[in-house]
Amino acid sequence: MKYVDEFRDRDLARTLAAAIAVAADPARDYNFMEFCGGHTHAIFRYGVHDLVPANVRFVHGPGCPVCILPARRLDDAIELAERHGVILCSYGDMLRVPGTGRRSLLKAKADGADIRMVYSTLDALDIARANPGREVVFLGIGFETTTPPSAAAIAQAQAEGIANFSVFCNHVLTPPAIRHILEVPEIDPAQAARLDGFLGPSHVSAVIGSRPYEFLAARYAKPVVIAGFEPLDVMQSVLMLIRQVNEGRVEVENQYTRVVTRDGNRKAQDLVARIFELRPSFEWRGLGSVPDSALAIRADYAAFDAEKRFALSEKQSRETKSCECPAILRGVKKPKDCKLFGKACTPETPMGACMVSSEGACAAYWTYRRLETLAEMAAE
Amino acid sequence: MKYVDEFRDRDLARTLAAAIAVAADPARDYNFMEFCGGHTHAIFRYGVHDLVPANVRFVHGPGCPVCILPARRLDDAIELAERHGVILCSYGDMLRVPGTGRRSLLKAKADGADIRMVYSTLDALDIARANPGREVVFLGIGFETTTPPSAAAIAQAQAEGIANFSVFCNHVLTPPAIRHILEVPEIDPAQAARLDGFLGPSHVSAVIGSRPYEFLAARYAKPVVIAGFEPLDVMQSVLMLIRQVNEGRVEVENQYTRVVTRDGNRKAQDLVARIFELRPSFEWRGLGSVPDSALAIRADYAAFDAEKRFALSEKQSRETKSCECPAILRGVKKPKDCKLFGKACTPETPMGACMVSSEGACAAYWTYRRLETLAEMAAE
Amino acid sequence: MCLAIPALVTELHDGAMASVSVGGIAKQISVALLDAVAVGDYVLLHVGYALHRVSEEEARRTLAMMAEAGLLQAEVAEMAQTTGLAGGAS
Amino acid sequence: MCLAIPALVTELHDGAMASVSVGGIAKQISVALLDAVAVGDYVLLHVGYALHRVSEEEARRTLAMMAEAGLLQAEVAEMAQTTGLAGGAS
Amino acid sequence: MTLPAPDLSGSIDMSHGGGGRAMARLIRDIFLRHLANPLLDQGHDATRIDAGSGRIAVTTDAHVISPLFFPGGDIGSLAVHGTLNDLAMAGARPLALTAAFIIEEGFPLADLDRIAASMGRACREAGVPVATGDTKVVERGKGDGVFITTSGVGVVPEGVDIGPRRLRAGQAILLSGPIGDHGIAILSKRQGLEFGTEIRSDSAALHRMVADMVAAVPGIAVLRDPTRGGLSATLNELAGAAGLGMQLDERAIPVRPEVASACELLGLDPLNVANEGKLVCICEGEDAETLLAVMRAHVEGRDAARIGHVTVGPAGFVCMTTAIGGQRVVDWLSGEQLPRIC
Amino acid sequence: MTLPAPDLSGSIDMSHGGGGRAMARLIRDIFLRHLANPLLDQGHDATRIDAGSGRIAVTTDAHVISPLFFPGGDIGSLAVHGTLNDLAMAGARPLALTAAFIIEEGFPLADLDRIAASMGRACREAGVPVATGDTKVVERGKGDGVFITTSGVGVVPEGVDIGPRRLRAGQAILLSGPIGDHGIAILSKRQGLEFGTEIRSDSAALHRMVADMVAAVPGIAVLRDPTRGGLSATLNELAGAAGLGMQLDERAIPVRPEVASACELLGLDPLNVANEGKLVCICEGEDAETLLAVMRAHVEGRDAARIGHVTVGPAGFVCMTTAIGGQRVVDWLSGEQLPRIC
Ligand code: SF4
Ligand code: SF4
Ligand SMILES: [Mg+2]
Ligand SMILES: [Mg+2]
Ligand SMILES: [Mg+2]
Ligand SMILES: [Mg+2]
Ligand SMILES: [Mg+2]
Ligand SMILES: [Mg+2]
Ligand SMILES: [Mg+2]
Ligand SMILES: [Mg+2]
Ligand SMILES: [Mg+2]
Ligand SMILES: [Mg+2]
Repeated sequence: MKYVDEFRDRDLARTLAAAIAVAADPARDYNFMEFCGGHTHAIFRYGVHDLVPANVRFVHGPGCPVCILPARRLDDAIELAERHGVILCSYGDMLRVPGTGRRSLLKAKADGADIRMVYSTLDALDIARANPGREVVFLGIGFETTTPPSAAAIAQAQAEGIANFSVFCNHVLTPPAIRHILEVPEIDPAQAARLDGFLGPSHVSAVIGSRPYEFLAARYAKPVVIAGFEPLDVMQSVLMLIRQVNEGRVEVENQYTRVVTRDGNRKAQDLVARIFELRPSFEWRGLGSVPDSALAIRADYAAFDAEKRFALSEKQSRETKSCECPAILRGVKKPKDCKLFGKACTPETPMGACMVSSEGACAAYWTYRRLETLAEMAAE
Repeated sequence: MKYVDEFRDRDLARTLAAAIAVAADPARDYNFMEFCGGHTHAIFRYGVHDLVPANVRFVHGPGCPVCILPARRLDDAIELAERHGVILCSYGDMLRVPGTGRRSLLKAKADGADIRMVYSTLDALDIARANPGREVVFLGIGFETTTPPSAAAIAQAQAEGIANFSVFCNHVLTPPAIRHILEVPEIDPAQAARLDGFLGPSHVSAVIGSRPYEFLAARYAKPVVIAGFEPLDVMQSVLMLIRQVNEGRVEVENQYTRVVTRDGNRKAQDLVARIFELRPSFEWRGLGSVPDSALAIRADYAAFDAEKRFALSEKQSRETKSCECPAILRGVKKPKDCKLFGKACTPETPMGACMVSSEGACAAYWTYRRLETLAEMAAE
Repeated sequence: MCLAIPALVTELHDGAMASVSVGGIAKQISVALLDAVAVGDYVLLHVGYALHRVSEEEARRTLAMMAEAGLLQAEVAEMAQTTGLAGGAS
Repeated sequence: MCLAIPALVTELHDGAMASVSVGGIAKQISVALLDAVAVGDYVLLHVGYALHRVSEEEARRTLAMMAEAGLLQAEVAEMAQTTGLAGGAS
Repeated sequence: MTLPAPDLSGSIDMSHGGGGRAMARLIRDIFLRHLANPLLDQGHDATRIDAGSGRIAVTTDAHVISPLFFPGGDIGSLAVHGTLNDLAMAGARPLALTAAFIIEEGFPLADLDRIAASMGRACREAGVPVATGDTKVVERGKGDGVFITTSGVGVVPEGVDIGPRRLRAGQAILLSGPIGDHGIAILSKRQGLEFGTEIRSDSAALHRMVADMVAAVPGIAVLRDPTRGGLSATLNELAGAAGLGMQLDERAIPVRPEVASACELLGLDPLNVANEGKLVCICEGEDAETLLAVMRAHVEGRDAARIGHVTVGPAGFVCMTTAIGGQRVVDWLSGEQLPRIC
Repeated sequence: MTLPAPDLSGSIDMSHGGGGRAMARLIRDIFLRHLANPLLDQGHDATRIDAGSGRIAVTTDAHVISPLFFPGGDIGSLAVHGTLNDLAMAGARPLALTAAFIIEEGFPLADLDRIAASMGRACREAGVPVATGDTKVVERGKGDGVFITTSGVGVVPEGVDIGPRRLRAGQAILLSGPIGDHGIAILSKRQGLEFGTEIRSDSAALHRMVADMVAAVPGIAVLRDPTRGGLSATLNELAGAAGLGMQLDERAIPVRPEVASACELLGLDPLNVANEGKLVCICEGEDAETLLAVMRAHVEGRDAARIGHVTVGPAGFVCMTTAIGGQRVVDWLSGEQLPRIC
């Protein structure tokens, strides 16, 4: 597969591994946060760990829109399907995530709610067209990558007059989340100091460009490399970060030049700006309330806003007790630091979103590396 | 089972058979019409034929509310379920009856219509209570016996304010049908002369009493015996008819005295009169348009009248071609006179209602006596 | 037509409902179409409704007449009068 | 996050739709988020929408840099300039 | 094998059918727990059985009953009994069963547990194991709680040769007990037809009684269990296959009074109503009393009766002398059995 | 057996499952017409089979696939292949199948006919008959077109002893061809996931290839078909049962490019995707080349490959060297396989 297979080549991986081994200074540690779950997934699925020296460490960030959605929003989605009787369309990723009382959309569906997995907002629009007598709500989740397709669907619904379609908007923004990790001292005062650089989100930057991450270098003096999601992309980006650190440079570099430019996709940005506006603040699992970190549907498009169309009840939503997802999402703990990992919490009985999302750190450790993790836990 | 088993006793049957054999004059024929399918069923299921001399013949009348319902009314019922999307409740008897193009309620159900079999109008009311968001239509069929339960359901729906319940009324009356057979010359001029007497409907008379049949004796000089439905009741009634004929009496006698009185059930009659009124005329399969022979729901109860609540389309309804049901229902042909009998038409592939209703003459000949029937057909 | 069956009333309930035994089978039916139904009555049950009471005495008489079917001429006439029927023409 | 994959545009349709080939798999997608998509372009496909064009030349350059990872110091700087990025502080 | 009691508070969802660990756990916690036996414990999709030598018999039946639980049984015991009986009707000694479950999303685990427990009990009582199984889950609205398909394998003893070809005019038709119990028990639990009186299904395994019958009279011509379609379907099928007639005596056919009453109430003919623990045996007239005695020695055949005989003709027709002494044809049930008012 | 072509213009209704004549006709017109063979023609609910002597194997699988028709097969051929393969995986020579149908009210007769025809074809090609069957009809909304449960009986040749107990460290793990074709073919026809490109299911009967493999190397330790849950489920199940580990090489595992692309598109791991015409064979290292040669001589095993080996530990874990040379655990699929965006 063009632009994929080449970036999984074993010989090139060896070359990069050798270069990293040479570049990495054995006298120090390199702690790089991969903001994105996509990077986490690639690192684990391909065993990138095994090709970098032990002093090059990956710190997993909050870049999984499934993981950071708080239980309350999921409970709201279930309420839409169960109490308001809508057809709730969701990407497959959300179906197994536990809300309050570990109840997921999949369980709500088994109990009779009309919940449909879609691959695209295009399919959700088709469902709305095919069921004019029913309310169809699309559960919008995702970062800047996934937001334009939601915006396009709302624009299309308005153009066609699809009156039974709306979006329950949970779209969030990456730069404010990264800033929050570095800036808000109560999160973890030592964290900012510990991080030596960032692997920047590549598909987010396909839309917003690399420019929005320049503040990281400029204001927080953290090197950034916008990194592709294939394993060789990750390795090359690691090499680029090591070199920045070694050379004392602090720049936003772009490894993923085949897709990312500094400006991104202006057309998509404009569409998003037309349909959505900033929420003053939004609750992130792990990060708490983060100002200016999420989008809401503009008043002009209120007819397509599920939060305006349906009265959502007050809830006593609760995350699962003693789940360490919040700390893991901030990068201050690892899955092995959660005493539920591999015991009460497995992908079949997930206690937190980090275990259920394929991009979650706990799921990655479980699926691809639980041997080492369980051994470390036993040793501690 | 009390009042049932005693009336199926083999020894008493022998006694009655002997008395009939003695009473029947071998020099003449006795042609008795059993108006009711219930009698037809009892005669065949118990082999009453075999216990009476060959010159005592049973002529099957139109007393099967399933058989006489024309295709048009059934097509209307299917339209209610399919086009108007109602929950159509029907007694089991109607489900297999072919309408136009041999399409039945069962086929409409297989094709997705919401058609439910009920045992009682009480169940149809329960369905209406349980589905307040749906329209529930009860397909009312039957003679005077089955009409009071429909009336009671409408009265109950009104009292309770069950606004989503209505009745598609096809209730018909027995005396006008019998009169029609005897009176309307174009039906069959010879028919009236040929009939030597009537086995009168017993369960109809439980409601309306025996009085409404007195015109038969008084005006048409036909002996009548109101006859119970158990095989011994039928045999005793035959004996009573033979004796009337032999003695030249023309009376309305009552064999079924354990239930039937001259006046019947006044309370039921009053309720029926409150809810229903005469239709000027009604189409009967076989008899054509018969004046004053059916009931409609009074204007006071129009809210419960499916014919008023739902616009039924004009249709090109058609009975199955070359089905002899019409002539069989008038008593002028027998199933063996239909060339489809046992060939194209069997209970699995019924071409006419007489084959599908358990009370239909064709079904009775097929189910219980097709050996003799097929032999006769082959001989002719 | 009109499948109907004798049922023994075993209990009366609100809303003109009753429990009956149909040859040992318990069933809930409506007695709204009959006045003054009492426990112990036999009623004729049709599509969930009691249509009429069943007379034990008449049933006995009918069976007796069947048993003596050969000798019955006189009794037929008598029966007709008793029930106030037989208002024939002839 | 954000599973996305390179897709070759094989046909353009009305309503800003296009046929693409994803490694030999034909799929209908929306190109409403991109201007002037042409048959033969590679685009990055995410949840049914093309998000950005994929640059063949840049891909080749990236692979070449990987192959020479050991010698790359100079080129990294050059690459940063070419793409107009690397506006770092430091 | 003592496993800890699993958590049965949840309900089935699609993951239970996905082929992953959730399914493996479901099988361990419910099916293996109740059905454990050395054959099933081989842990294979296909299980080896030592059949010794001889002819083997195989059978299969899908069970789709509603309601799933009914007086006298449930879909689990029924699925075991039905398949054991089909093997027995071939004169076979059952060796093993297989069970495939199709479960609807949302089905309560506790109900599934109850059903599997009932299957396990029925298997132990019968002395026949479930040798292998399969589990599928379908979306809500694409199933009806649970469907169970059981198949069976058995060995046919030497000298036993049962089948409609063996029918001859003059043979006696025996019935192992009263008919209609199962069908009426099921109907009595259907919405709108409820009875207050409990009529119990006759669901039972007949293979032990059949083993004794076959031992006593190896030359039995036909054994058949009159299930769906009732006695009338079974006899019509046999008469049709053999090109012979049958003559029954209505008064000789046992029907429980409550079942007869329920049939009157609903306008059904007991001859068309399903049974799940009865058999029809056709044998030479001289063997009839021997076989009746063998049957009556078993609780399942306590009320066995001779109900008629095979006739030369009319070919393919089953005739019956009615209660009052008339004659009628006994036909197959037409279509589904529907309660009626006329 | 040449019956006149029946009328297939209608659709199934409840009467087709009522046990009466309509059902008998349905069976004659559709199932007997396509599946006729001497065993089925015995006309018994349970069918006798001459097994000769030796050990027999039984298996069962419920098939609930949607869509019913897919590139490379349909539920009918799949039901035959799946059960034949389960027998073959026990090293057994299949003797006979049984088939139980659960059909939804409203299902088109023509589709049923097509499915039965496909079963008949698959049976003839395989040389294995359907020995007996069963048909049930469920109400609309209580089924999903048609479900087919097939069971199978086979004879295990002397000297063959296949099972996870026979696993030993050092044994070679062979795979008969590229993985994921079936699961992706099915997904590609699901609403909202359609591909324009036709990916064909690999559904195929493997018993002939297995017979040759068993003849060449009677000491094969394990055969297993990686169906639901994919290769990862099969290997994890084996590793868990044997208390051993496994080490795979990702680059040695064949995956068709289109299947790989579809997996990328939907966020699936090909190791978790179902196959219906593939087998995993575990054998002594010295037998690996012999078995690969035997497999490659069959069209079903043309692309057979050695993909890894059994290790002492970590017990119950399947590990894999990744494409780039790293290490990962290969886990079971969690829950149902869902396409994802992240
Ligand atoms: S292992 Fe489970 S409970 Fe622990 S942090 Fe991860 S998701 Fe939460
Ligand atoms: S046999 Fe069939 S076609 Fe002929 S009259 Fe009777 S119902 Fe009509
Ligand atoms: Mg199996
Ligand atoms: Mg059976
Ligand atoms: Mg299986
Ligand atoms: Mg259902
Ligand atoms: Mg059977
Ligand atoms: Mg069977
Ligand atoms: Mg299988
Ligand atoms: Mg069967
Ligand atoms: Mg369905
Ligand atoms: Mg298998």
